[in-house]
Amino acid sequence: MDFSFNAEERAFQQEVRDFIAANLTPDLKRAAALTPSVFYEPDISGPWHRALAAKGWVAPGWPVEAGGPTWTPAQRWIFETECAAAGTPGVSPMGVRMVGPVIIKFGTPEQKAFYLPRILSGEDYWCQGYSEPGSGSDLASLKTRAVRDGDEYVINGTKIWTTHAHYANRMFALVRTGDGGRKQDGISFILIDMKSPGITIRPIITIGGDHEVNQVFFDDVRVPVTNRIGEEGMGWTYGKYLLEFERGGGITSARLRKALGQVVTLAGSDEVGRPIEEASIATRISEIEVDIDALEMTELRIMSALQTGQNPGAVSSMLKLRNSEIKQAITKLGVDVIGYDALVWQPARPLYALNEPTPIAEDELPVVPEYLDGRAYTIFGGTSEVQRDIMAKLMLGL
Amino acid sequence: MDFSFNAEERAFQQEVRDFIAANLTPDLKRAAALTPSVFYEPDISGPWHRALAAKGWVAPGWPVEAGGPTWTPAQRWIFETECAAAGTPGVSPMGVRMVGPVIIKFGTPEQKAFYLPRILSGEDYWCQGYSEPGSGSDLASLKTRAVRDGDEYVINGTKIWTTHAHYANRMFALVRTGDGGRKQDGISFILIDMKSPGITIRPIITIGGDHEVNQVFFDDVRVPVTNRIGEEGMGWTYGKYLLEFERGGGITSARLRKALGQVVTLAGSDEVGRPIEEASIATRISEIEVDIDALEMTELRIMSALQTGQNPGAVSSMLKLRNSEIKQAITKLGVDVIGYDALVWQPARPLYALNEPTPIAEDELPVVPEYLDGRAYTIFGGTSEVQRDIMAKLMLGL
Amino acid sequence: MDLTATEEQRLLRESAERFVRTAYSPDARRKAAGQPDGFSRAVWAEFAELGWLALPLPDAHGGLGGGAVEVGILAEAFGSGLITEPYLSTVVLGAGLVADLGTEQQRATVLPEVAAGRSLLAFAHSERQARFDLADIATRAARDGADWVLDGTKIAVLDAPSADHLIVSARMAGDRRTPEGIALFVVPRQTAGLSLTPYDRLGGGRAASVKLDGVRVPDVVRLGGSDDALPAIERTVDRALAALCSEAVGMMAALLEATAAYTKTREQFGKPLAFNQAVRHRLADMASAVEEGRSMALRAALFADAPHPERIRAISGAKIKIGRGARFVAEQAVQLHGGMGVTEELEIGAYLKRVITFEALFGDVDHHLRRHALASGRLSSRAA
Amino acid sequence: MDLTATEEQRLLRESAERFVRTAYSPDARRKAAGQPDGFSRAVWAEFAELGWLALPLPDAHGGLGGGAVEVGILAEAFGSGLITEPYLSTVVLGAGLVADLGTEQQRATVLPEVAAGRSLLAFAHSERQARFDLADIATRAARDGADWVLDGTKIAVLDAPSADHLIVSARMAGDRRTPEGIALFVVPRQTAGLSLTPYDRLGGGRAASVKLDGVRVPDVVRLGGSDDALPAIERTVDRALAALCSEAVGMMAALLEATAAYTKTREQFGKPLAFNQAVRHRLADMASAVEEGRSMALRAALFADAPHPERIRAISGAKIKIGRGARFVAEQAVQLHGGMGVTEELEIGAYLKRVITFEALFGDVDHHLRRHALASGRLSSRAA
Repeated sequence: MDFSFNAEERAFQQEVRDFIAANLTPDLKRAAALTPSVFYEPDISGPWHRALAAKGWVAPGWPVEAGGPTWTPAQRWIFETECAAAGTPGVSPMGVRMVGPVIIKFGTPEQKAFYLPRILSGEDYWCQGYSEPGSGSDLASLKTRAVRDGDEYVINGTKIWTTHAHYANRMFALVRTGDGGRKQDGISFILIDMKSPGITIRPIITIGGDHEVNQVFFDDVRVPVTNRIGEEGMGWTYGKYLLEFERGGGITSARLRKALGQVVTLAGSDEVGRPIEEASIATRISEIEVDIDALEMTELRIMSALQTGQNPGAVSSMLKLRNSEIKQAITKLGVDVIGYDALVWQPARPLYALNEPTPIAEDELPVVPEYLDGRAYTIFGGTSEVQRDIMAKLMLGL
Repeated sequence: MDFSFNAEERAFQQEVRDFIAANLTPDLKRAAALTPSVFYEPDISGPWHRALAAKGWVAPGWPVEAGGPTWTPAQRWIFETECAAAGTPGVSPMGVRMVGPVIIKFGTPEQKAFYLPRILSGEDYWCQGYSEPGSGSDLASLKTRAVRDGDEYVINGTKIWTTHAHYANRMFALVRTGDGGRKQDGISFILIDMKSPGITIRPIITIGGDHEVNQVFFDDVRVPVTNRIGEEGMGWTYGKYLLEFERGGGITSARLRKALGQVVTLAGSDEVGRPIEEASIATRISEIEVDIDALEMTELRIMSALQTGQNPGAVSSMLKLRNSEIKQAITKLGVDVIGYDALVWQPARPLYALNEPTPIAEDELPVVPEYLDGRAYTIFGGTSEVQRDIMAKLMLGL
Repeated sequence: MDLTATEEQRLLRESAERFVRTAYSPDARRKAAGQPDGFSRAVWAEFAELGWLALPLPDAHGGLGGGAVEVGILAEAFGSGLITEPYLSTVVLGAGLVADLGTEQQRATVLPEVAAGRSLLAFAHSERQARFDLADIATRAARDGADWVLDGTKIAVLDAPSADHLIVSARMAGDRRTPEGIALFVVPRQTAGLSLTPYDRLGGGRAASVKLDGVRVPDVVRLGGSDDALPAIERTVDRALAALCSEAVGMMAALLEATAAYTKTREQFGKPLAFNQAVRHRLADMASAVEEGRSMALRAALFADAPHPERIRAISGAKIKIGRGARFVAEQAVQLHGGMGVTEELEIGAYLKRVITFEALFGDVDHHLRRHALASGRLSSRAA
Repeated sequence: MDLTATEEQRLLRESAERFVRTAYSPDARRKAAGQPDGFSRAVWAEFAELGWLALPLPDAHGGLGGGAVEVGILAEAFGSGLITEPYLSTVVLGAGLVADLGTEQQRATVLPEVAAGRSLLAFAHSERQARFDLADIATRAARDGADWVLDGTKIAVLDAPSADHLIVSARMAGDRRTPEGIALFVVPRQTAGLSLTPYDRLGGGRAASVKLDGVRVPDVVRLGGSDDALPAIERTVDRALAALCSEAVGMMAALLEATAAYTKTREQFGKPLAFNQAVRHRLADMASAVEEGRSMALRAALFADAPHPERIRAISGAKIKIGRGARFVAEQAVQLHGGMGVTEELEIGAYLKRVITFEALFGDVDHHLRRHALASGRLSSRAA
């Protein structure tokens, strides 16, 4: 057992740091820090995406022939950790981390040739059409229907919780192309051009005041059959593959550590009225830090297992659950730390574009919206209740 | 709304205090304080029972014609509260609070005439034969069988968790006298002389080191049919009536306050190494105290509703749940307060009869056993899980 | 001993609940939230009409002489409807301070105006460096001839933008945290040197930071002519806390009701959400928190005028219990509403925001735990 | 970076797990618990045979030079079987102190005897007034010619009744809590003036209070001839904490396994207990606590010899996380076993008792939260 990085890994770490120093501008860093929502706006994530793409680093999970950087699990861990510590924006996951792997695994050569470079370059911005108003955690009950008409599907229905649909030029969606059998059958995985006639987008404002998600309506939207991934009716298989990617093996402890660090800064700054000297705040910080340490060690144990070709076991639900709980504990602590300043509600978005002076310090502005938006962490991507169901099944055989 | 007691109530309060001063001997008080188990040994509860009986106060819930003291709900609250604050032992509930009300409501005139005076006087000591090894929370699945043979039932089977079976001369039991229909049907309520041939008692030692409960075996035990309460096969009805008594309308906040007071004393005594000056201990005490205040106010609201003839609603499961949780929080705090002294395991019982010196102060002796035995509070009388099921159903209609 | 409501209390509850249910709507509240006042003057006039503004004021000055229990009954209904009108600022805090500490002349001037709905007040007390310590006042009041000159900065002044007068605390003597030497001045909002930075308040309503830059006022506006206003401030803030606790219980009950109803109808995997035992148990704990919260809010009201330390233990105890309970209920209400709970499309989030506000006002759970332990003599002020 | 076990570590784990599974039984442990030693000398001899007593000792003195990770592997297996043998007292604490602070001569005298299973040690350090403060030592060591005379009282001396030597801390200089001026003396248990009040330890094993009444020892038994032993004590206690954390993880894993198995087979209302979602979710949280505990125990082991403050943050962090987690897992294991969980008839309660012992040893969760916050520079020693 060895807790230190070897010479190659340290060299890579330095390379990442150099890259960040060269590409993370102060404006970008400030904008990232002032983002309370779960996802970053394209005008922040975009420049960062392009810088990574230029370096060949934008798609860590992809095979080399598709444009991935062939990192070891340790390198990936180093990269994520350094980015988090430096406070870089995150890259929009819908292209690189979600639809990308599906196209790589199940797409036709034509689909790969067309879509993958556009994902890498950032030319395409994707959104995900999975959830529907009636479905929630029970995704397979989806009702949006695609009816074959010659070389096209005609799509009718609606999707909800569509992150950044208002920015995206493409959507990957699960739609119903057949009936009968289990509800998981008869679902197809379709790529949709968001400029297609018949698509309307209704913004949904979160309780944090952000416009991240939308409801998308399809009214006789025509999509070429060639935009289907894989076989008709097999979409559930592809969609599940993607969900595995979405849930599993994340490296989240470093982002949590960064977020906690921001609260520690709030609590300890020279501004008057900041409560780091209160024992109850100091020990709450320690409690959360210990939770992050435990999550980090678990991630490192998984990383080591992957690195040596072992199976890390069924822990991805646990990682998701703990990450969401710790994130919420951090945002809650943030609200408590700023005391009366939590009363100040600033409705303008994005916060980093705010030019007027506010009654509270700039670094306090995202605290309450982050807490509020952060309630979603235990809901989206499978609620905590669903995660516990899965953990009982996969970790304990119950 | 009025939070103070009226003149009559204050006079009664004084009468209770005078009674306690006259009857609670220092030995009795010490023995009660050194009892870590859930129930008091008969050599402690007995003298107290007899003193109460002499005063006509032993059976508060009973109608006056059966020997009850005709107290108002407020008087009952005052009595329980004063006893708790003074640290009196509790009276064994199996006679007065459990089988007594059943006999009063469903017994024959002969049964009433025979049993009730013996309960009041303390001549009879009762135990409860409900649970069986296979039944647990699912009481109605009980299997102990009583087969009619002339004027007698012949009983075979086994009961478990029988508190003080080794002291009792009588048991009230639910036994199966018929099959078919719902499992609740075919159960009868039988009174059994514990000296009957064929009864054997196996002690079960709790993790706190106490002998409170037992397994009782019935091997062709013959009981006169006249010992049946009410109709054959209707025992479930009578048994449920008793459970309502057992669960509902308890006045437990005063006992919790007394228990917390003992921990506060431990934490604040002049003995070295006691941690009252630690902020984390002081605030934990406050947290528990606030929980007790909330429970007390809830009990008082219920008491006021009863007093004015209103329906207090379906809150008895909530009271049971909160009482058990608070009790466990107190015992846990006690263990933390005594620090290294928690390592000292004293196996002798009863603790108040211990004559040899121990490595720790006498008032620390029951702390760890109380914590351990106290795990039973969220299990017996319906687990917390069952209580929450009931709350969701009765309080919220779920 | 009788904790059931009197006939008058029952009628008050019914009328308050009816008002919230029929005359007040989320839409109206949202519309008011966009206005500079953050509330509706028309609703305020109705409050005056219904006698609610006079409710806790002394009989001698146009009041109805109600106590903390009656205010709590109103506040619980206000909470259930997320009322944004400045009842706390004007009636409980503002008028409360004047009634508690004011001279006969001051009371006669201010209180009938409040009762009639013609005067709005705000309490400008908190300062940034103080966090939740009521005695920590750095704003100075310097004597200049017959006048006082006030200098300092106040934060979190609820409803200041709409107030006709601010009641400003300032230090005549002593160092930052000295209990003695604090005075209260009733200052017209338009006074020269007094400037506001107004803002929307989380969960509805408005507030402001207030800068006092050489604000000159005559001695006659000093409440009770007192140089020792802290005890009155503490008493009044404790009454405000009791009212806030009842308001929070109203929010908790509304959230519980909405969430229980939602889990009965919303289906997942072909079954209502409430089919899941984990959901039912969560709701059981929420129901328990509501019952316990109601008990503690009642305790706070009954002890609101009790002597120290019983008063402090009841008030801080309620703030602890309801602070924890309200956060739990509101967060779980969001959680059990799933995605919809995290959007502005339901009212659930509005309640959560108001709960956050409740928690911060006049001290969070940690603050009141320390205050409770101190009042109980189990914590030295050094260790706190 | 590689946190997977090496081949040697894997073999060690397998042999330890096999030993606990096959050569050690609850019955044997219960029998040993009634003996004055509280453990089995035969088992101890096997430990020596297997090389486990030599495992962490330096190569130069008959040891195998293993580190905290290897000790953790052993300790986890010991925890899963509730081993009562005095491994912590003799090998980790006793021999650890000698190896850390002893002179070459002292190491050569003591360590090979320990490795061979011929010498048992106990660490007599804690005092009642100290609570968990390692620097708070009132026992005095007074010079008298060539000797030292020790006076004081020690509590919670684990395995003292069976120890051949006690390693006693005493103060040569300074006031009660002064970090400097503490020395360690290796004192034969039979020395005149040294008296034990032995007792059964909660969860198994034995311990004693130790009274030192004019205990006279030569200077040669003073470890390292040092008058500044506190840093070595802190290092050694941190290694002991790392081992204890691994032991607790072994207990947690055993409880999880037993409870999951029980809920699959035990039926209520015609269904296995695990049919209840509330039960499954509880077990999911228990599984999470075990995984997190295992991660933190590994972190503690990996940082056991790291410099301050990283070492303290890792060790105290593990004690916090595993302290909370073990209590949760043990209490819920009892709860989910229902009535049977509260009796001596199952082993569940024995684990709960050992968990309580684990929590108390060398500082509870509160203590380590303060220590962690202090080491992180976020809490002043005044506020702690």
